[in-house]
Amino acid sequence: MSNELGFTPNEMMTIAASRALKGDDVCFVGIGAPSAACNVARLTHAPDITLIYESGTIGTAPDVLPLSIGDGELCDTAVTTVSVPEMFRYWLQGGRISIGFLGAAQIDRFGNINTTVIGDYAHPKTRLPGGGGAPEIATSSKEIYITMAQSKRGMVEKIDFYTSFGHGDGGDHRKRLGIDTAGPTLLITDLAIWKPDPVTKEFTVVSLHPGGTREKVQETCGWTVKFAEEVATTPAPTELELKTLRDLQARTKAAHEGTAKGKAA
Amino acid sequence: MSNELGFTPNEMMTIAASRALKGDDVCFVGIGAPSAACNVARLTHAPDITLIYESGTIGTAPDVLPLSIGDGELCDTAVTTVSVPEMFRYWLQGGRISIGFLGAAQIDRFGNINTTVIGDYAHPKTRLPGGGGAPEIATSSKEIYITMAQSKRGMVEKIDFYTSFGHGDGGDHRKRLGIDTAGPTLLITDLAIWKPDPVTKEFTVVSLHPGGTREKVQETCGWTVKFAEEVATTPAPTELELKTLRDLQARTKAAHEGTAKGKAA
Amino acid sequence: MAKFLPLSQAVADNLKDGDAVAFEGFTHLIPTAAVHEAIRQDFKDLTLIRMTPDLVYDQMIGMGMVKKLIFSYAGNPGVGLLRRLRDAVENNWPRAIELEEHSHAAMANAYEAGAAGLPCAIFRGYRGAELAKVNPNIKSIECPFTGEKLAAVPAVRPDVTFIHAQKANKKGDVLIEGIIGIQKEAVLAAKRAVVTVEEVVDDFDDVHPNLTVLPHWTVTAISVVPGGAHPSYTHGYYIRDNASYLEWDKIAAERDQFLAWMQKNVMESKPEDFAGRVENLRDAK
Amino acid sequence: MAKFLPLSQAVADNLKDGDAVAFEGFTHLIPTAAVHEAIRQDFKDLTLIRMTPDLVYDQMIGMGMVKKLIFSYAGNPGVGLLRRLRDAVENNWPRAIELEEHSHAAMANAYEAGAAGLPCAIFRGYRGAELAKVNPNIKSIECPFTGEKLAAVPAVRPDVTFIHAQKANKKGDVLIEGIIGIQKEAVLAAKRAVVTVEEVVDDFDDVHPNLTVLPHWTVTAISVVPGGAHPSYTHGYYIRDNASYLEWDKIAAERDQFLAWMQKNVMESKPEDFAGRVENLRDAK
Repeated sequence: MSNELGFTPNEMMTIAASRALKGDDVCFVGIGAPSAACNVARLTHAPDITLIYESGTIGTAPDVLPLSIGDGELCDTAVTTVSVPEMFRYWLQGGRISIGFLGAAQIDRFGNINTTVIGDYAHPKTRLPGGGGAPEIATSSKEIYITMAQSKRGMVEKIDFYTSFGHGDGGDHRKRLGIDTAGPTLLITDLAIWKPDPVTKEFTVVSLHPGGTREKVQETCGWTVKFAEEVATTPAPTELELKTLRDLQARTKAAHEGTAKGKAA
Repeated sequence: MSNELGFTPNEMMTIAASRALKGDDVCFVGIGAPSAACNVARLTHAPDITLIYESGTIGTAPDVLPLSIGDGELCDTAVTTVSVPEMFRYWLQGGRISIGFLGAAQIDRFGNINTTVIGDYAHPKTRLPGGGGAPEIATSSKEIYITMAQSKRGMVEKIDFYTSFGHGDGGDHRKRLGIDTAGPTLLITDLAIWKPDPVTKEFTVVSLHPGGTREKVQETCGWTVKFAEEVATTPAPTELELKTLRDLQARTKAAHEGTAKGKAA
Repeated sequence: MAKFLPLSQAVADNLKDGDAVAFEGFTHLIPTAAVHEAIRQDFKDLTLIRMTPDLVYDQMIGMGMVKKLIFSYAGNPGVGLLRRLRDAVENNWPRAIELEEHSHAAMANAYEAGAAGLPCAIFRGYRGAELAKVNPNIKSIECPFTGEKLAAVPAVRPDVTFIHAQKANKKGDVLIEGIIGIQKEAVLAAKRAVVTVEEVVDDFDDVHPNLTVLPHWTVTAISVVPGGAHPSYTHGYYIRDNASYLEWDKIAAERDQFLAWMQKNVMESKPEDFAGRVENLRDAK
Repeated sequence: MAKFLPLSQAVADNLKDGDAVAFEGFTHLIPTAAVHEAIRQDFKDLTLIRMTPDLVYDQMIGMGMVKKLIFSYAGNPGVGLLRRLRDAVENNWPRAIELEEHSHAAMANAYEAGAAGLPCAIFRGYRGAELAKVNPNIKSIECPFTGEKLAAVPAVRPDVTFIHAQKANKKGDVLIEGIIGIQKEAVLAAKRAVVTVEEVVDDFDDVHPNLTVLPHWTVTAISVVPGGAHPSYTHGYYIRDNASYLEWDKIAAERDQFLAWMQKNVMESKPEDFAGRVENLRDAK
């Protein structure tokens, strides 16, 4: 599972993402890598972080990662659980979310995200699940962090559908649409940490993970990658970070697969 | 307190109003006479009636009449207590109220109500409390019942301010404004029962209370009163009705005045 | 006024071919038993409404009951895509299906507006998002005070909503607790509402006044179906059967396999079977 | 992030001359202690916001602190009129006061829109009602789907909201139960929020997940003031002092009598006095 470095690129991605979160952040958490990163942050350097899942659970502290955004564990450990309309009206639209954490099926260099269709909308090659909460998370959260494993299929020159608006065509495109939140400010992949150029808003590699190289980053990305003038090296996961993530994932795996199965779905 | 008939005009008014309510009604209850009438109905012939107070208490069954619309008793005995925005959005505007029960400072022959000002709005002779829930109760409830003691000051040719819309200028005025609820269908005073004329919508006396006469009704009303072709006599309160109302009021008086008083408001 | 009915009758009385119907549940309390009963009664040309259509919607779509889907996230939550939905959208199998697609914020606001008796909902949404270009039911209004352009969507008003809840009392009041999702709004927005419950208790005297209770006069019919949310869960009764969600991905992958599974587990099954399906899941809480 | 502060400091830190301020409470949980502290600190030119201004608003108006009142029902609930408000409106004593008057439905929707971060609220309201003619902040929009004309009002966004609640935990999360009114919306709509509570407990582990809890990061300051809602009540702690409401009608009838009462019971008093005022009201529940 882990490479010669003692950890996998996916583990590095999740841990690098967790480090970006602070104790006073209020995070709107998507399922998958975002959920793992947020909970690693909570279990290591940011115990006071507020995690919100769109099912209505506010200030939740799950012992295992939820399979869905509405697992019972989230409610059991939450400060309070509200209705879904309230979640989207008072908490997201109300401007109370500091970090919206999203994944993506397709992303472009300006952090625009597609999770709707591959191909044409009316006659898609692949029908994906759709946007869910993402279109409004992307514009109502103060900032957006994105995490995804790199691939030419996922990081593309032009996305097939604008499910969630990032920086549009770059520059001041958000501002021109009247959107006053910062949008995507961080992209963390399995190989690197990317930040938008202050002017063009194009995602630029600012740090390479241990084992990540400029070549690997370019090979797994569909556009010509820009690198910052100084590219740092992401510190390797600490023993505590790695143990926390692995313990969390082991508990999660046991919980999900161990569920005594009924006879029918 | 009671006259030679063994009951007061106010008691007759409250009891006549209570009789108009049915077990499957969902009543939005104002404070004062409406509250007493609704609870007498609940304690006599309509035990299953649903009483709603605008403080958010749904399906409440108070043992004493609340002094305000938000007394603790209302919540203690309610099926559920919701927020005030929910009350006005899901329950009133949502069309779930069968009877809105209102009082009035001034009323005209078409059931238009003023509880805002006596005199000019900008420079009033008397500043009244205002509409509260009434403007939307009057148009969102399926029907409106009004109860008030008769007086020339209260029943006027022209009200000083249209706090709540009744039948406007009469006829199809509601329909012309796009209001599809029935509006005031019943006015119960201390002297008579009034119903709107089917065509003109002018309130017309259909029943005189015992001891009430056409002359008394006209003397205490600011417009020329119309009487129905056949004017009935309101059945006198039964022993059970009178006892229920008086017991309720005695419990209420004891509860409100008996409250151990603090040193300051 | 809520009537207590066997599920088969509650479904037969309240669902019709061509209805716009919501079987709501936000991961928690998904009314699976009601969906299975609807499948057995073989309704046609339904417009299905739900924020998060998951495997029960995949099942109805795969059985050819669905003309149109109004939704905001169509996935097997935490697992992946819905394979029967994909087959319908990409290959018109077993029939073509029309999609009206929204965001969660839009759907939540549309249900809220439905419950509130309004014709539409307004919210700050869809800014820069392409759905507004492909869905003619996404419009906008201008705030008359600030001039800000806000998104508008029509209220959702189902002909009938089905939900699952923890319990009813004998009068027919219904209690929902835990992740309450959009259920209250879905019931109040609908013309008719059918609720399956785990159990019926004498009264709600021990229920806190601020919990989510639907008064009996807001509910059309109640059916007692223990385990009726499986493989979803009922907070306080049994936990989510995550393994079944993982397994569904394989069952739904092939048409024949899907049909065989439906025959065995739905067509030849009945509401009473749900109790057994959650027996091993009751240890939690 | 909630700071625990003495009430005098919480008020001094969060209220300023000229602020738009809501002291909310719908009969239940009226933040009387916070109002009295604001009176002692003698703020000026306040815009007061509240659905149901009652005797505490009468007091601030009578003390000349208020420039404008935004409201929907200004009465002594169950008793009658507010005599100090009348004197201000009818006779400009002690100063003229501007009124922005709405219906309850409008105010409730306006707070809801404030909490939801919207610039305005829409609802089916004011049809045939004359308030729409005298209040320029009542406008309308047309539903883009049905063409129906709906009322629109600007969102309420107070500079600061004060509420009273049952309790806080040590982190500063706040629990409100019983008649919850408009308090959650009033807090979330405001730039700053100050909460007085009956007590502080270690944690909310025994609190049902669906109750109304304001997380600590939505609250600016918390002050412990037992009895702080008197003569209103705190569900689970003490009952409403109905007699005090009846008595207020007499106190407020005359200017001199009012001023003397204020001097004795407010100016020469302090937050700690509230505990004693509810001692005899604690028998209930």
